[in-house]
Amino acid sequence: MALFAPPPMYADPTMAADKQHAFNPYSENGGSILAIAGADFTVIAGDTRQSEGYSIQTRYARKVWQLTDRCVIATNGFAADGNNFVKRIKQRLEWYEHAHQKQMSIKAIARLTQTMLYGNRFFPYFAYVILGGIDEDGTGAVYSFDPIGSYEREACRAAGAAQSLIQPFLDNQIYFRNQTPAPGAEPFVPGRLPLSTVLGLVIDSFTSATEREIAVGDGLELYVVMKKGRTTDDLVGSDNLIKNMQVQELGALGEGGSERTFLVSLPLKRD
Amino acid sequence: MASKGPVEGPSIGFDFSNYARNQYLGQTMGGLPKATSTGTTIVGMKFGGGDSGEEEGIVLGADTRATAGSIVADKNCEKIHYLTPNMRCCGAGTAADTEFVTNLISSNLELHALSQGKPARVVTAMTMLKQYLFRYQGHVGAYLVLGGVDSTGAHLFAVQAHGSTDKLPYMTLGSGSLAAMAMFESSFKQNMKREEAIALVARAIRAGVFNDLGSGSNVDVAVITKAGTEMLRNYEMPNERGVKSRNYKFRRGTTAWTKEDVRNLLVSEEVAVTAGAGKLQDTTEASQGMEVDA
Amino acid sequence: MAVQFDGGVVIGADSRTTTGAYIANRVTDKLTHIHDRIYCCRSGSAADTQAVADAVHQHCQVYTAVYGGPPPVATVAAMFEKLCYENKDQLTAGIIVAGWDEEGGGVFNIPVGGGIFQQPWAIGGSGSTYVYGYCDATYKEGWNEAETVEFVRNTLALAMSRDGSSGGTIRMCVITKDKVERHFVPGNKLPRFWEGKEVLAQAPKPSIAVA
Amino acid sequence: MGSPMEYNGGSVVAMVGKDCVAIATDLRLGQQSIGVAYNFDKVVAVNDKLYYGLPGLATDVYSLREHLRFRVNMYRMKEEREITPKTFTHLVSSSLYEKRFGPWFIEPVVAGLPQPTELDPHPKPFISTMDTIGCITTPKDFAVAGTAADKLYGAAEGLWEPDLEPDDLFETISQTLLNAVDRDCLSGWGAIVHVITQDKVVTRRLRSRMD
Amino acid sequence: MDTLVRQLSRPAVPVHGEDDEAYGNAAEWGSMGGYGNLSRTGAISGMTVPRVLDPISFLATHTDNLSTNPEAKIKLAHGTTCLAFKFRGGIIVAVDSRASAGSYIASGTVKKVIEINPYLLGTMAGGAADCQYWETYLGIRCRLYELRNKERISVAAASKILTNLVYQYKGMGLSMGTMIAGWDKTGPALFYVDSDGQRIKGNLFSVGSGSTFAYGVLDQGYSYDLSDEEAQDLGRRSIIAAGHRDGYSGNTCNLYHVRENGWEFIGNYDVSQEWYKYNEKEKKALEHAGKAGVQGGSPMAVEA
Amino acid sequence: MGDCSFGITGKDFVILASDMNAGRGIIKMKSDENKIRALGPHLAMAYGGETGDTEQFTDYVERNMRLYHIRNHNALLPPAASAWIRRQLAQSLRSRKPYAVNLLLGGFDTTTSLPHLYWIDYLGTKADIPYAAHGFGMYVALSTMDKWWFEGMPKEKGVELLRKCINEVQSRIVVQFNFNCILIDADGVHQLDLSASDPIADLSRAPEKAEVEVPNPIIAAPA
Repeated sequence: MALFAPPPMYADPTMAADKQHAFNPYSENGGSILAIAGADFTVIAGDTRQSEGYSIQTRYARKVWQLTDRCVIATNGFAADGNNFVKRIKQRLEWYEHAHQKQMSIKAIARLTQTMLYGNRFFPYFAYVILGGIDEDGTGAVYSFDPIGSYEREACRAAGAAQSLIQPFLDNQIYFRNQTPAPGAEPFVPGRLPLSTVLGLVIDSFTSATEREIAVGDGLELYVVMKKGRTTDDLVGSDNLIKNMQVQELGALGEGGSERTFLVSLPLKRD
Repeated sequence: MASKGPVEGPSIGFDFSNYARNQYLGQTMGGLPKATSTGTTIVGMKFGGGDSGEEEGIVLGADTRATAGSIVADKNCEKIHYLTPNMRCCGAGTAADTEFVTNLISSNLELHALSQGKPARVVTAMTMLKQYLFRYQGHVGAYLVLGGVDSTGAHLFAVQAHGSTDKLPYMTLGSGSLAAMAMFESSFKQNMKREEAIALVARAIRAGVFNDLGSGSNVDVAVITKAGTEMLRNYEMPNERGVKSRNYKFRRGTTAWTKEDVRNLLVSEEVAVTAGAGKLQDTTEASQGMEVDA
Repeated sequence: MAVQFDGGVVIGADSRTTTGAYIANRVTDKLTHIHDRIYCCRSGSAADTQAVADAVHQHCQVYTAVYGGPPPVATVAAMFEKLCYENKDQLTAGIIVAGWDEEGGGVFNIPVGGGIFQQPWAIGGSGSTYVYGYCDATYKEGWNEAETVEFVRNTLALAMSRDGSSGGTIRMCVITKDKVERHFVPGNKLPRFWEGKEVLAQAPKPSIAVA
Repeated sequence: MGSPMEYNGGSVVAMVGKDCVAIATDLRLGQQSIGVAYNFDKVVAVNDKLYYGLPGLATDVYSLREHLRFRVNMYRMKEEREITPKTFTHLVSSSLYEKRFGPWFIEPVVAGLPQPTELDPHPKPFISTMDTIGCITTPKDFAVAGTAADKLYGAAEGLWEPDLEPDDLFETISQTLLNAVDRDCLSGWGAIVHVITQDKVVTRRLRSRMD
Repeated sequence: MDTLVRQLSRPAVPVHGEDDEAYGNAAEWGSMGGYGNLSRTGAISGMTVPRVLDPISFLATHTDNLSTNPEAKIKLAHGTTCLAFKFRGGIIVAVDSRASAGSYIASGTVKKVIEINPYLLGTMAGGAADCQYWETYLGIRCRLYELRNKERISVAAASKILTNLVYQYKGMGLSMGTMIAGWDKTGPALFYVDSDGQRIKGNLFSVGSGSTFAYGVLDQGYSYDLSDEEAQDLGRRSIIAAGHRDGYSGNTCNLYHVRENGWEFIGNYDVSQEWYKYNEKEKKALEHAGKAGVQGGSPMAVEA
Repeated sequence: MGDCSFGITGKDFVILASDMNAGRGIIKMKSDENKIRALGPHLAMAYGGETGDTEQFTDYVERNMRLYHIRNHNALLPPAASAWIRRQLAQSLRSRKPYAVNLLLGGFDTTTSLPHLYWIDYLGTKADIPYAAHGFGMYVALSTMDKWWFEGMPKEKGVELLRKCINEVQSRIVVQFNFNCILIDADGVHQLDLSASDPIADLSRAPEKAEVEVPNPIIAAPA
């Protein structure tokens, strides 16, 4: 072999070594995420447990991040890929604001997310992404993605370890699937549930998931994104608070952003 | 294949007749379901004797979660199995194997006690278990913490699936054993008092319940002394589920059905004895006259 | 390991049983009673060696009932070797048989493949590879009981410090005509040898006081 | 692809209510993706107060049902009484464990109302399920099995409430089954629900999705 | 040592183009992100590829594309039934809306007809992301064609662009089975394009796991001279038939009708409700026609 | 080498049709092989699957059906026959070398005047359904039958539906089939000639004797 001739790219002996112990950059960190769109609000929730195999890496690791005043992102699957993706999309949003002097709409963020995920078509991010927020005409919006970028707007979507446990429950309670309306009553219309009902459903979804899925538990973080000028007393009002639930309003990111985002957190079972 | 003819006679031991079929099915359908080896935390320790001022005894502990893959199949199962009045055995590994191997040895111990005219010793149970497991070379996946008190004192054994046994003052097994062992290694002392020992066992199980995903729900404890065995089922229940925030009872008529079939069952019946010709006989007279096969 | 001396034998072992990297039992008793004056050291698969030892123990009880006296060490060793050899495809068992009988002491080494070697001293198990040199260099004929016990204790300590799969405590047993005397050396009282001092470039003395 | 447990598809759920139990099954018999029949009832009655469901490989459903019918008839002849749910569960469990090393590909679910006895005058409704080799679990709320098991767990954990009256239990078990199978490709195609109380058994065929 | 140096100095392995992924591609700045710079290099400026000897087998081991590799963590949705056929009144395009990952139904509301532009429809079968991404990109290329040539692109040319695009990635794991339907100056045109690079022109196609069942009804009911009404009904009925028998198809049916002035969305129908309706209507009609003695009850004898 | 068979029940009949290919690998050595075996005067079985196994298993079943008939003076009724055949397949599956045979069992129950059709696969899975298919027919023709089958079909409609299925298979499946077809009704097992324009008419004109004569018939005692 010529001393200095660089070997062809794929015949590099050092890379041959990869064959035996196959290159496995991925792991599975459990947890679950969920988003439900209301008429003028959207709830995006995720548990805070990060685990691998049978051991817990940490009881508090965030999976849900605020991107703009009108858009929140949640990722689930391989935590490293999820966190790295959020970092990169925040970077892209910052550049967008430099170029356009306004925050990116959730519809545009969704398309951007597709292009970024698909950019790694042959080295996929092992992360199921859900975007939640308020679209341009003020209604709640949820966009869900598969790991290489196919996406779709929906009224509610669960993803992660307990996806198959939570989704049927939501189909029944959010979309009223298989339920026949009382005789004479007009048929059910999804997407019009009050915030208090949606909060209850999200919390019950996660307590049920915690009971039956070993990778879900420890803590629950809910982001509620509200349309401009919407009353907040059905959230901040004292009556419907479950005993150890805290509510905290997050500051606006953009200037003069008038949508409001609240972080609701409560503990989950730690076994 | 030695088919057992039209009437399947009782067969003893394992029946391997499906084995060839399953290998064939495994190929054509690509893969066979793995027997679920459940996560678990089980512990055992010796207490009393020496200067504790109390009699020698054993405390066993176990969590109550049974998993199928990453799904919790049972939230309150029993992992402390009965062997004899003065012996209990905690099981980890393949749930069905621990259940059946303890039942088998428990009945053999009873037969043994009846034939010997005195209660079986813990070491007998240990030997029966290890010889059975050794014969199946680990394929019967039972990992057991065996504890008991007999005429020679309190004994605690660990029996592994391949047939090896260890005799130790304290022992932990299962996927949560490392978390539990940390508790024991830091706090175990010889000749602890009964209450102190129960508290340590509970703490060790809680370590497994909270730090190991394969273990969870409640803490079961069993205390065995010469006097007998005290089962403290659900000694602690640190993981009660809170009340759901909404009520999910449905309006009656929510589910559309197309066909209904109601079978009214016999709720009460009255028996009148007649002797021929359908005449109602005075029951007292009839019963004296004829020996009625009750 | 086991060493013969004038009047009997000394048998000793470490106390560590591992399942993978986890120490399942750190105070294991690998010196297994076979008969009044005969013990064996088990190494290899715990399940296999326990099963074999139990079988030989049962054979010895039959032997004593039939012949009215204790079986010679050589016979017991032969029993072990027969079981290990005939089931070599299913067993992983390295056993050292040592004991006292009328002809004086006896030490027999039965490695994993079967085969039987009578030796004045015998070592086995994963740690033995580290201490062949020490034993060859140190062993002398004609030691008394105390010197032999000393030799066994040092050999085991050296093996335990080098071999990851060996450790815990040292359990020994002196077997002579009229006694079977157990010796126990707890893990924190093992004899210590050179444990390697970190050789760094002469780091400057840290100026601040180190708690 | 997928193991024999997913070859034909199908799911069963059982629930406990106030002095009543319910057991429900889907009716699909498929050959992987292809639907073959929508009248494959996987729930069988042992007697008026004891039903069991057999989701899994269809050929084993028939074989096991024939085997259990035989064993229950033998029990009736020997004991001259009806088998209790608990005893029947153990009968099924030992039938499965007997084939420990070549198991039936079935995860049985049993539901029944035990009859009062002196020992237990007010017996609680009984449900149980087990894995393919007979490890019994006796939950106090609901038991699920089949290809839609994880969906059933999620739906049931969400929708089940304690002490439901028979008519309410019918709604809850039906909604649980229908919404779970609607998220599973290999289950569905019709459903049958049995609600068992002390005085009657109500069996209803549900109008489910047929895709 | 030198191999180590060489390894460290070499940038991430791009398939095309030369940018260095680590520092982010300058062209992604501001609104040039995403598709912005595609037109120049004809494909994505640089797909990140894992630096392993065989990236293709890496992808195969870690992604479960058609549920043939269940252990893989990354599960891509699959399973579908799409059909399209030409007839007197134009082209009918009908699809189901179910996406499943393994035996779990990931979504029941997937839009499998991609509206490339007012005159062109593309259908989605196989990888959802592959179809969505590349057919949206095809829309960009068709728009650019119109701007450059002041006339609408022909269906043949549009389908050719898509074929050449995916052909560049042949063997690398893309999974697409799509139909491009439209009306151009030559009249209605229908092409089948898949990720193996196959491109065939035809009058009637069905694609996906439920396609065989769709054919079963489509073939027996098809004729060129169907009325618009009949054709739309046949398209819908075929998807209902496929949704019924195939476990991996179903939920809802989206029906489109391509006419001279572009496509029209006819409607979204629930497969299960339509099955019950057809089942009722057809059985009554046939029984009447058959003049046979009629017993009611469900068509399938229920084992007592 | 692919098989294809159909089963259709109607008001008072069962139609069984099976392809007639036989060969090895991609070569079709024969195209008029009859793959429908009459098991009794009102019972027949269309089989497909592993070459060799089909022959062995069908003989075994036929002989046992005949033995039952001889011993009990009347043939095993379709439901019982289906249970027995299914059990043989299920038990064979456990043996070292299982029979890989898929079959459609059609029969007419003379005691209840009801037609029966059973779909049984090589695993011993049984389905009691009004119309069914095996092999390639499952993929393309099941949906056709879903649409055009109806309860209480007359014979003419049954044949019409069968023609639709055959047409569908011949137009969509790469392998070329031609079909052999029988019809079982109260009078027994009849050969159906699909090439005739109206096979049912031919049938009613000259009802052929059942292929299987009644073994060991009970000789009515002289009046």
